[in-house]
Amino acid sequence: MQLTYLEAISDGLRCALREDDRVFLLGEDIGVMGGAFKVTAGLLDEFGPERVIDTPISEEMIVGGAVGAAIVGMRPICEMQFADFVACGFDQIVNVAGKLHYRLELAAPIVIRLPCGGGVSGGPYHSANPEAWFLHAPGLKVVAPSTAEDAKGLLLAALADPNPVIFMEHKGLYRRVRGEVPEGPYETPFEARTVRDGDDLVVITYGAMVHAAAAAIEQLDGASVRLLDLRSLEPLDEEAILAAARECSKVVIVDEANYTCAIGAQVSALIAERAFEDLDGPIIRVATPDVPIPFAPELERAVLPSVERIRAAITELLAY
Amino acid sequence: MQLTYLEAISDGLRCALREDDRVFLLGEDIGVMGGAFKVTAGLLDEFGPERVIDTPISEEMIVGGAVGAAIVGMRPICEMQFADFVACGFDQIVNVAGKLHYRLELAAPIVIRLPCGGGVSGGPYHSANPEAWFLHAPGLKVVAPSTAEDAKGLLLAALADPNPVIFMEHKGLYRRVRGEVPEGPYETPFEARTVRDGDDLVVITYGAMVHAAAAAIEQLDGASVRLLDLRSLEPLDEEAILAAARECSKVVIVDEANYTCAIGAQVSALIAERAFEDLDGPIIRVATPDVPIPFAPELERAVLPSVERIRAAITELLAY
Amino acid sequence: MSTLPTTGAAEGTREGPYLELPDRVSLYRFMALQRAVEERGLSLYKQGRVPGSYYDGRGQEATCVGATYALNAADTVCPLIRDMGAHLVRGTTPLAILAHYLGRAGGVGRGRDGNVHLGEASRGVVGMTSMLADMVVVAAGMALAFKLRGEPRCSLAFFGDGATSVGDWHEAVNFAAIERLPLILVLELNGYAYSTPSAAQFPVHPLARATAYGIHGEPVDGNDVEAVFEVTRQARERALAGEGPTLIAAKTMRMHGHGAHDDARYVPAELLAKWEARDPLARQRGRLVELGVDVAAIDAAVAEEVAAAAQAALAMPAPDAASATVGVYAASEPTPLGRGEAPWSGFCS
Amino acid sequence: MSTLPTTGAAEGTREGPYLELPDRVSLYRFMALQRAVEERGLSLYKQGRVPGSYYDGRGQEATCVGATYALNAADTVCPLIRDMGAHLVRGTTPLAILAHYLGRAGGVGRGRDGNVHLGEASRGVVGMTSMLADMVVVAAGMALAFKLRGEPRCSLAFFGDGATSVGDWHEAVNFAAIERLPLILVLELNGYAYSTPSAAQFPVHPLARATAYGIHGEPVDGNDVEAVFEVTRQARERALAGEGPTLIAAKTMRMHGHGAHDDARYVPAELLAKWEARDPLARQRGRLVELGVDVAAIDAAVAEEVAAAAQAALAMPAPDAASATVGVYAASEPTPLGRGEAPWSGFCS
Ligand SMILES: Cc1ncc(C[n+]2csc(CCOP(=O)(O)OP(=O)(O)O)c2C)c(N)n1
Ligand SMILES: Cc1ncc(C[n+]2csc(CCOP(=O)(O)OP(=O)(O)O)c2C)c(N)n1
Ligand SMILES: [Mg+2]
Ligand SMILES: [Mg+2]
Repeated sequence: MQLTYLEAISDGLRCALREDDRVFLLGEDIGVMGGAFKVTAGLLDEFGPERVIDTPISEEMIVGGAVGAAIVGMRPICEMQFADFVACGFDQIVNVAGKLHYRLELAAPIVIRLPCGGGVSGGPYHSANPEAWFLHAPGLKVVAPSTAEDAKGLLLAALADPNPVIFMEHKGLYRRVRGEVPEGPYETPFEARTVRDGDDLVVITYGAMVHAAAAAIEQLDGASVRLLDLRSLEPLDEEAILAAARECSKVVIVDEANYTCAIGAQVSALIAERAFEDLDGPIIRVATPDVPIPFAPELERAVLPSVERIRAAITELLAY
Repeated sequence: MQLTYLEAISDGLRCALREDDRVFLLGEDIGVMGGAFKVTAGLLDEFGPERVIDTPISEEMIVGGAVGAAIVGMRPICEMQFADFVACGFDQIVNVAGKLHYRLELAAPIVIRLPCGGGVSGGPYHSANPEAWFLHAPGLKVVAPSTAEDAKGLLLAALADPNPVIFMEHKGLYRRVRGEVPEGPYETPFEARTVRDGDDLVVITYGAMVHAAAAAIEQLDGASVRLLDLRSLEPLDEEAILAAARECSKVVIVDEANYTCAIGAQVSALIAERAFEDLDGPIIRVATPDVPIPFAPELERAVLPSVERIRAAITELLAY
Repeated sequence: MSTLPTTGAAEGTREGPYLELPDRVSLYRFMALQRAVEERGLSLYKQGRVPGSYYDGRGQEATCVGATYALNAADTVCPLIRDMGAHLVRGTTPLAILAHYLGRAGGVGRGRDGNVHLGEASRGVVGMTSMLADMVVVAAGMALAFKLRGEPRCSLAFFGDGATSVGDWHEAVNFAAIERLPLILVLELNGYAYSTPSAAQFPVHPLARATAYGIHGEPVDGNDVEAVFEVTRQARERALAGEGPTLIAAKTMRMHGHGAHDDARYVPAELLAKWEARDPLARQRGRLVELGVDVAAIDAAVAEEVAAAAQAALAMPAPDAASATVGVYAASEPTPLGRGEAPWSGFCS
Repeated sequence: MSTLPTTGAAEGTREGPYLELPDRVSLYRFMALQRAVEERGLSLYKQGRVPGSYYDGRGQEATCVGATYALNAADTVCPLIRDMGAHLVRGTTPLAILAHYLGRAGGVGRGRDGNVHLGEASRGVVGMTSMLADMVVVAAGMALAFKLRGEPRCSLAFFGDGATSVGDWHEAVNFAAIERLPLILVLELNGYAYSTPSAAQFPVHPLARATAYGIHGEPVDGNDVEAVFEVTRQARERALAGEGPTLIAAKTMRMHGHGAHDDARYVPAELLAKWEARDPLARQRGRLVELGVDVAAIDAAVAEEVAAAAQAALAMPAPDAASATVGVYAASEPTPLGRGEAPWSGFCS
């Protein structure tokens, strides 16, 4: 079936709620309202208020409550109304959920959905890409789909995973991206995907930047540029990254997240350590500078990695 | 005067409280108790309960309260009892303090002291090195002294800075490191420091790992190995890093923090992008793997970067 | 502490009835201004000229205007989503607000932040973050500074019923109660937090928490601007007398959806009808008409002012893209907020 | 929901006096065991054999033992710093605890966590994080699952007076109150949070918060193990009857410093003397002696058990360094905590 990215996530949630009675949803305004973005629209009607639970505005409680329910056998899916609010539930994620298995041999199979990303004039508090915080904290998995098919498949794989998984769903893709999505349950592996092949240079990215990078590559003529969509940031598909770097010898990495200590830095460092000999040029990063995401479109466009900036980086590196 | 690292911090606090009546301290058990590590011992007696304020166990309140006081003209210094608890005050740091100036042209000159680091059998909740979280969040400065002199000088410089500064003070250095510390107020610039010169290879690190790296270098014979102590992680002294990488052509980066998305990744990526042509080998990272810090000495030693691991990395790279 | 403000506080106490006719007119005018500015913003939003999303405080004007009007120039304010009237009382102009909505360089937020995220530091106002309850903590911190310096100032934070569920709210109120800080807490009990009814935010009327924290609690009709003024004025007196925080629970109703994107079909029509009849502007208009005030003239002046402001705002340039990365850090010694030099408050100036 | 436990709950209700003689003896024995284990741990610590820092619950044994004893096998417990007795009641052995202190592979924490950070999942116990109030939230989440599945189980969280200041505490209690979750909240009012006296944690007795959250509040002498048992038993009945959470405020005293490194000179000597006279073990011992129980024999048995456990613990190997990075992630479908198969609780087995 043809679904938008948003519909694919909704479909994944519906699938999960139908298939497994341990699954329930926990979040703010996810019931009658269907969530700020309507991702959970209709689910209250189908599954009732015991499986689609509207909470008070209490992010620590949402996350920690999910952990508690998970360790006694449930499979909660939490929604942060915007990814930005995850800072308010931070402690329960990094200190409770992330460390549980290592310390206590207790697993917390929870999924935390973070509607993330910029490009919608959300301003400093509704545009976050906070994945790096969770990549730096041990014990958490982090996935970030770029397509409708992967959105559903990664969500269901996240749910099947016995660990806490942060699910980065990009608001900017909700209605902009659409594609063929299999009916019923299926799982997308936590591995990178080659979006297009090529061997002069590889662009490594994930989430909404996959589309920006694809557009940038389209505009080049002649060059054989590979595009790698990481899909999963933790586990990080190091093999796929290193293989691409070795085969292409030139690497551009794109993050929508703020520059410093983003996953792009980690990917670059990985390549600089393990594929150094095969490199034919510097590893180039394109990222949002270390600035809160401004509201006005003119300013926001100036900070988010654009098709033009990505293209310029590719062109320059190809010429190196 | 000869002071321990801990005494140097105490002296810095005393200096600040004496010099500037806008300065006050905010934290848990910092009064009568003098803090969990006695860093603030004696300050309540000298300055009274209005300048050394014991708060309830409320980390968001400590940070956000400091921001509030700062924007009306005070100069608060917050203490987290252990760096680990900063996760409980996370939102106020990243969303209030960090974004204030960009959004509102309001400055929040606060200092947040984080007693950090492992090596003392603190276990998963008393060993954190969380600096990367704050490096990834815009608007915060982060410093991490390795010596007694820098501990006092960076503290006073942090206090003089009109921005929120995260001050990483390493518990393991408190009583282990001692040195000559100037009397009275002085400021250490937010710049890297060359601890020892060399041109075959440079080890880049900060905090407690400066001492581990120095010990590793001591054990080598013959090789000319430079040691760069970053001291400030934000601002990051990119010039000093790039100059060292270019001059030495081989780079080992050491983080005590967990591996993924640590500042070491950022430094590596910076070099891989901007000093690529001068590199004579892969950029090697030594870091704590992505694991909560275990309690038992046998386990903790196995995860923290040791003198041996650092030496092995240097030796291997020198031989490259 | 020589660098601290000494002006602007404590005076402004009058004998007898606090609100004289010009005040009562002002209160009405600020409410009318809020409604007109927000209506204009909404229509600009519907025309597609306002980026992002759009929120207003329709029906809640009395709470933010009445409470802010009771403050002194040197006091500080943390408005929230529904409190555009607070900015207006403090002197932020309709032009600056409309330009802010539009994301223009000359707007309050200089294009960096939009919709209800605004605040002019020079007027003692701290622009809200989105994270609800953040600002209650910041307000407590300001109050702490006032107490430590012995200044006759207080800080005031507005927040919704939903915000009371956030942990930060508790940490701030508990600390402020322990320290008996000069803090005024204005709870806007508007029945909903987004789509979530108040009953799903707290099982007991939150005024009961005042008792549990040992602070003064005060219910008030949040749609009566003069009543809100009066309880806030008293709260301020208590704050300055060292009696600690007051929790004012202003009963009101959010008459629009959470934002312009929200049709609020989850709100029963009868409830809206009931509250429509309690419109805060109508109530104050009634009082003024009885006193012989030419309210129509005020309305006309307000409409004209806002229309002109909208024109001027639309003519303003967008922010310069090159400025997008400037100013993440402060470069020099900051100017503390709200030095109390300017008599911007309608009442205690 | 076919995969869920069906055993172990609801039964265990007796007519008449709940505590029969064997129970009363058990309560004493668990308290004596806690004290003996913790004293042994302390002396090992002073000998330099326990890494890191060291904490005990001296003087507070009655609260954790009495409350945990009132739980059923299928219920879950989140102990905190002073609650070693809770682990013992659930069946964790002195050997496993002493080996845990020592950081041995065979200790509860397998060397990964130390001192009071422990909990055996198989016994329905969740080991505490350090971040105070974290576990109150987790306990609420477990209670939510029990309610959703209609299971006759409850969860119980212990916490100190200091922990009530953390925002998470408020978020958890508010949510549990709204949802009327089967949750028992045991507040250990021991006068201090580290060096900070209770009066600096809350301006009003925190039991007042029960009213503000609309939950049942119950003060109890935290040094009377039978009294604590009884209020917890009643709280459990309310929880299972759908009446929601109970906040039990157990008045007690921390008789040692916060940790072994803390000489607690900030605690007045008279206060300690007063509470020394109210020692919970002495109180229960008195009752048993009156009933003709040979308490000295129990004490001797406990001493012997703990001495043997210490010997055995010291003989255990350190964890294998190669295991340090193993198990950050779970590899397979987890076993839910506390399935209720084992009759570990002294009372409601
Ligand atoms: C910590 C946090 N979580 C979630 C949100 C998303 N959010 C924005 S407004 C809102 C409802 C606010 O309700 P209330 O506090 O009652 O204010 P009102 O809108 O009624 O004025 C929510 C959930 C937020 N802003 N902050
Ligand atoms: C969120 C958080 N902040 C700070 C600490 C450091 N800390 C450990 S125990 C303690 C005092 C605890 O007091 P209380 O809750 O009363 O428990 P008690 O020790 O009296 O049993 C503090 C401040 C912590 N564990 N968690
Ligand atoms: Mg509301
Ligand atoms: Mg206590």
